[in-house]
Amino acid sequence: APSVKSSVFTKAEDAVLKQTELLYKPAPPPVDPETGEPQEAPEPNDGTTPNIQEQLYYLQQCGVGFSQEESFRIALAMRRLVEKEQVTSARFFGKILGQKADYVIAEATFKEGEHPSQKEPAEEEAPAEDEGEDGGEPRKKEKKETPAEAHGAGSNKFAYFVCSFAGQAGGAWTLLPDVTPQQLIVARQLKRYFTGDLEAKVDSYPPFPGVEKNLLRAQIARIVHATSISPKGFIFIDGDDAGEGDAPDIGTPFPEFEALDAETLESLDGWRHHVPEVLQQQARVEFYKEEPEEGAEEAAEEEPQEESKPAGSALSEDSPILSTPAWTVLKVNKLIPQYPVVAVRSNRWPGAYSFATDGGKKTANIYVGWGYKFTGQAYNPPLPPPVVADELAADVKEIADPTADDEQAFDKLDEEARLQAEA
Amino acid sequence: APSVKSSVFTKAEDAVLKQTELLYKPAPPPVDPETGEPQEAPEPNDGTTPNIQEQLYYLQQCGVGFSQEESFRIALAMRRLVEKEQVTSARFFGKILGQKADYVIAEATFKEGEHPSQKEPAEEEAPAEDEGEDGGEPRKKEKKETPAEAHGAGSNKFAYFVCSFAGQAGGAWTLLPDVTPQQLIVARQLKRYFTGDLEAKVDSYPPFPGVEKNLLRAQIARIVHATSISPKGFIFIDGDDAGEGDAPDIGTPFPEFEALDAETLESLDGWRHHVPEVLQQQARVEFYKEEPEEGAEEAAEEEPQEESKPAGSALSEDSPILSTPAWTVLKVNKLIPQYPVVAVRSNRWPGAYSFATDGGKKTANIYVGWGYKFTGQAYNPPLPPPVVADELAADVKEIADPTADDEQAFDKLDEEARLQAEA
Amino acid sequence: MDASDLNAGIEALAASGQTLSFDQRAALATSLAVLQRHYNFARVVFWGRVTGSSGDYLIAQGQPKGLTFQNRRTFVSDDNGVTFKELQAVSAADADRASRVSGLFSGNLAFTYKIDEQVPIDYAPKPPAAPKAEPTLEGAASAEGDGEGGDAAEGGDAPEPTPRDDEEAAPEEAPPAFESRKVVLKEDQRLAAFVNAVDNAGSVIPRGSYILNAAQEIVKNRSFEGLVGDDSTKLSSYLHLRPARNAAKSSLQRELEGLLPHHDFLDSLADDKPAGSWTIQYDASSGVVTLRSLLWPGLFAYHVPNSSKFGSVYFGHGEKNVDLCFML
Amino acid sequence: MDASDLNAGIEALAASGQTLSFDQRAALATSLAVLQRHYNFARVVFWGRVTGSSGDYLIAQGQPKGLTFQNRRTFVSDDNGVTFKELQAVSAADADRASRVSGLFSGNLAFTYKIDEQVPIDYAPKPPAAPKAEPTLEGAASAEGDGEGGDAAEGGDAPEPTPRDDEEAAPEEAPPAFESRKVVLKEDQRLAAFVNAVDNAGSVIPRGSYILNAAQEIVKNRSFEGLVGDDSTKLSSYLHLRPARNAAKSSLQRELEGLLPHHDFLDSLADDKPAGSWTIQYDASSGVVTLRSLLWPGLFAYHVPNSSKFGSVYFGHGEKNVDLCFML
Repeated sequence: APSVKSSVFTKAEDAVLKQTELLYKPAPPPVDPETGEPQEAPEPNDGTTPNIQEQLYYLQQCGVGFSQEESFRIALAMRRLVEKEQVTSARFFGKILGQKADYVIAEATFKEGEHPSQKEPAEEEAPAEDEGEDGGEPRKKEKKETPAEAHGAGSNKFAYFVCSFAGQAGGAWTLLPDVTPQQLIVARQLKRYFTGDLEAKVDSYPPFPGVEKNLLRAQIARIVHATSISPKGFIFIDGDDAGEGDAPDIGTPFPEFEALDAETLESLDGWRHHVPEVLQQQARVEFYKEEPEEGAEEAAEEEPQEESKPAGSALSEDSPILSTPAWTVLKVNKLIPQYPVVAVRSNRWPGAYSFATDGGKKTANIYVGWGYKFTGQAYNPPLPPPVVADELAADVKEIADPTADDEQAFDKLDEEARLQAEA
Repeated sequence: APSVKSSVFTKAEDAVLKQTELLYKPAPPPVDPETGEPQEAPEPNDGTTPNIQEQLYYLQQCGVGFSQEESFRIALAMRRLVEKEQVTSARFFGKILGQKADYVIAEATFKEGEHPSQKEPAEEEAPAEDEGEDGGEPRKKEKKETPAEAHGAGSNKFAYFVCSFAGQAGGAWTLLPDVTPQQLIVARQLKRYFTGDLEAKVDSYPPFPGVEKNLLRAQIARIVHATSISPKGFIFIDGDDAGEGDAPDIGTPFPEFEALDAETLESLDGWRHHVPEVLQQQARVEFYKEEPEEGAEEAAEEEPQEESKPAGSALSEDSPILSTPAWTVLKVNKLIPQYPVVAVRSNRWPGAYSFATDGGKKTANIYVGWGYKFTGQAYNPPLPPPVVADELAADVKEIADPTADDEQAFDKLDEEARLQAEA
Repeated sequence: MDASDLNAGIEALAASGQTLSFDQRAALATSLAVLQRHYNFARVVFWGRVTGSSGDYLIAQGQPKGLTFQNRRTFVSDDNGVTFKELQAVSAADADRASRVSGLFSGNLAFTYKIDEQVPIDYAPKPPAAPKAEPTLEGAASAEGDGEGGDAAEGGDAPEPTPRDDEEAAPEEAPPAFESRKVVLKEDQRLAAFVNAVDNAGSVIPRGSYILNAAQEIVKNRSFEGLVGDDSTKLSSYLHLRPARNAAKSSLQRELEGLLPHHDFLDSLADDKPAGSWTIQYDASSGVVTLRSLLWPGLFAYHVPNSSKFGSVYFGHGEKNVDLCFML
Repeated sequence: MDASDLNAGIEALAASGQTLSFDQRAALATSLAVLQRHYNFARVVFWGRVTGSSGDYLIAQGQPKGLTFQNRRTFVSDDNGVTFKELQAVSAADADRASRVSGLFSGNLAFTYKIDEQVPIDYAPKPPAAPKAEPTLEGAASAEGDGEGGDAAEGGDAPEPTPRDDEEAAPEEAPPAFESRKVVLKEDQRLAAFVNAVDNAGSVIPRGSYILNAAQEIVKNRSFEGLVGDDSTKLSSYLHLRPARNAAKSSLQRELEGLLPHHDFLDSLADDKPAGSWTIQYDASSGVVTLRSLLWPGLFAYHVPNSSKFGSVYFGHGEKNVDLCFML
């Protein structure tokens, strides 16, 4: 650490102190407000995490970052998360890189009724467009918007927490708001680097309904619904009508899961999406049935109405991105074939990786990247919509604006007139 | 790597080239001696190893060396070993440090009849003292020596291979000779650093019957029989009469083994020796019954005749070394108690470590150290045996040697006599 | 980064999400030493990793003697660092073609790309049949697609575009000035061009770590002790180790900005266009300053302030970010 | 080794069989930074790890300003590097006592050792009852054994041995000159004494990495570029960073051995007694020279030739090898 003190370093060292406090020092026991004596500390929450250090060790074997120290730090921060928040479990989603700071992200399942949105008294049930997320711009009510999914369902099945070690946070976790279809629809049209500040404004066209944390949450949803994969049979998916609600949490295989052979794991058919895609038009996971199909939403065009890839579809069914295949499967440690590790990476979402070893019994997904999609072509920002032609009133006569030539001609006439008048 | 060439570096770089060749380049296919065309390469041997990289990763969590690169290099070298030699399996024993080079050591089980000693025509069956190991000094036949155990039994149950990356070997494996009781008995009386040269002479008192590779093999035997431990129940030991022959290889738990709870694994009673001790007097594992008990060997003194700690005894039964306990059990990763790793280290053989995780289902022993025992007291080299008192012949008269005083007195008398004569 | 700093550098940059697997590190430890010895290089640099859709390339560079930008040689490994072979320099035309290929590298060095190219039509009278380079092109065209057929296209650089006369070339209304043609580019050419392009974007060094000596040679500053304090988190303290382009600043301007002739003979990252094409972060718990290029995503550099530790490496998908202006 | 070189140094030395676990590394990354900030140290050194039978100690040292051998302060952590507390300097008498304790450290800083000591009997007439230091000793004696009772013995250094008058002291035949007494030593005193003893054995530096400046101060040589070629695998190229003892060589002898006044002001490892108390190995695949002390097993040093990388660390059982002469 540098010996010459400066603002940047002082700030950074503050973060280290904070980190030490948050990660290593157990919270001091609360003090009885009356007697001033320390009370017994409340039992920490009993949430669980997968063996994150081990997962990151296997990912390191696949060439995906995280030094051993950072792996430990993340595992410890995750441990503190499930001790503090009322969640049943949490997994490490990954890291989204930002310009000024990176986001370390955890995916958690709140205990029944413990999510903030479930604890607030339910106000207006019916349309439920705006779930009270802050930072959103007031939305016009011209069209009926597709309602957001309630917490615990579809694209809001999980809660996401963000932490940053580098910044002032020093390892504290912040809950991200749930996502709305409107945010997802606009997010699909943007391509931006994150700043690293959750409250930063998103200056974009089309205007994004929210601040950076909403955009972050939207991108997480897009990544999760596109890249959550596991070895075939690992998570039980019951044919056609199974949503991801039937699946156990990733990390615990279906009890009847049997180890797969290396060839199966090394083929795209050996891997399955275990989360359905987000619907293209409604930008929800579960189709919103209240409305008949007439009122198709903004981005709804040529896509077939309400189909998306269900959970359970094989990776081999995913379409390539122009000439680039959607997924790449790599054998790791080829030289020691007795203990194979298979790495799968998404080429559509660069930074999304999965690994499997021990016949697929050990597997995890992770995302470490800039948070945007690879399209294979240059980004074309969407054009503003065509101006709606108003009907002209009968007494209005349209004339062309004078051109520079017209004006010069007029000036000339004027000048001639003046000269004539002078003459 | 250094840019200025010098003898040391050239030699070292040769080792790197050799290493590349041995570890990474598959052997070129053999050439047909008649046609000169390459033949199909023979199938590599089908030997197995435990997941060494993973074992070393857990040991790294316990603070025991090996960087990830070295772990990989060792795992790869072990892979080459079981491909090349006719062994059914091999595990990584560890590393014994030497003054000029270190020994990387593998423990292997030869296929039936494939050990060199089993392939040579059996010459003399009965006494079988000197199994034809080279380097041993010719032994006197005054006393009947305890015969060595045949390969595959007792102290010679396993074969040990040595490799050194640093030296000229560059990763090639050398089979160590089997051990004899005589070597074990002398090795117990020595305390030496290894030089790193397998053929180095051992200048010692008492004289060691062999060269450094024999001493190395003897120390390995002592370490193996003192520090091979596993969680209770991991290896099935059937009460009293089970030798280690009944136990499956370490690395594969007994099928009925059930995960142990953290407290059991963190107690000395939760860990068992799975290899019996070497007998104190015979310096064999299995008692040699041919001879009646009259002819007790060299070091046989106060110890009860033929008992040693059998396989299956708990670590808690081991006696301390003066004030130091025989074993230390440490919780690793205390901060993340959901995935505990337990480390056990021997204080009698500093450098012997074991770990267990996943309820004891994953476990391994390793030794990394100088190869000598901690006794808690300064080493006292054994004194030469007392000179045997010969019976005196009747006509010999024993007189005391003159002391300095005597001589001075005699000189004085002499001088006086001279002076008197002169006078 | 220097081969000898490989592990430290890789660890320092792992927080950005990319690392080398243990088998790659173990293999590189020996193969880079072999490379250095075989070519008698003064210095071997681990350049980085380029993602391919069927496997990755590891890239190393060797420097025969004192630093110049011309004499370095580039090597590629497609077997996780066990063996390296040299990448040949590419022509400017091929480099231009390579810049127009998009999508992941295939992971197979012999793969061939078909590239549409607008070539000026030569209306000068000429023998109508058998343009000279046609057979090679035909061979390449037939071999492409299976990805293994690069052998047919062997023989080095793709030929300079030669005119073809087919149906569309016949002038109907106004004679078109250009025609569309397919030319082929081999993956190793694309890769060499890419490495070159990133090198031109510039490996990053902290200011003062290289100096201009009296003989106007760029040499490593042996007494570089690292950047200090806030300087270490300023883009202007980091320079491109490449022939300077912005050095044409007037001496007055240089004086105003406090530039020193022997330190500031290289372009600073702060002058890179567009502004914001680099990010800089300091992580207090590892003590590392990390720089990331947003224009060449995957180009990373690090420096440990108050130390002589620094390095840069590329770990990416082999594409320039042409959308950067929309993304900031 | 410098806290900032911790990871690189630990990796370089892992081949000797000792490393830091990941939780220790992660904790040290923050706690050493906190230590540096809290005491405003110019430099924090990770000194090593001492094995205890119920847990290990991690040791760090801080240097307030320029290097002297006196002003460094030593800190110990018994919680895997999360928190550190200072070890107080010990008296020469306690250091002597500590050198006579054998066996592993207990792992509990408050543990007390009973040490048999031969003290001269003072036959001078004195008041027969209540020797002044008795209560403290009594308290310590009653507290020892449970290992937790060190508090009773608190109050700093054990008192200088004071005479006791009990039965055996009564002269019968010839009055004995010494009597046997139990004195107590706390584990933290033993530990401080041990760290001091290893420091006197000397942390190892490559020749030229520290120089004597014009003011006769020992300073880090900023332009040290590492040992070159065979020099890097010679013991004589490595020096003890401690006050020189063998420096009394005549100037003729120094000249004969080619010693330079500003480089060779420290003792070389080659002069250590007994000969053979250090081993030196070069590993080509990692490019690291490793030195290991056989007299203080667990004392390791490394240097990467042609680089300024070096460091030393102790990872051991807290005992000097008194059997060395038999073991070579």
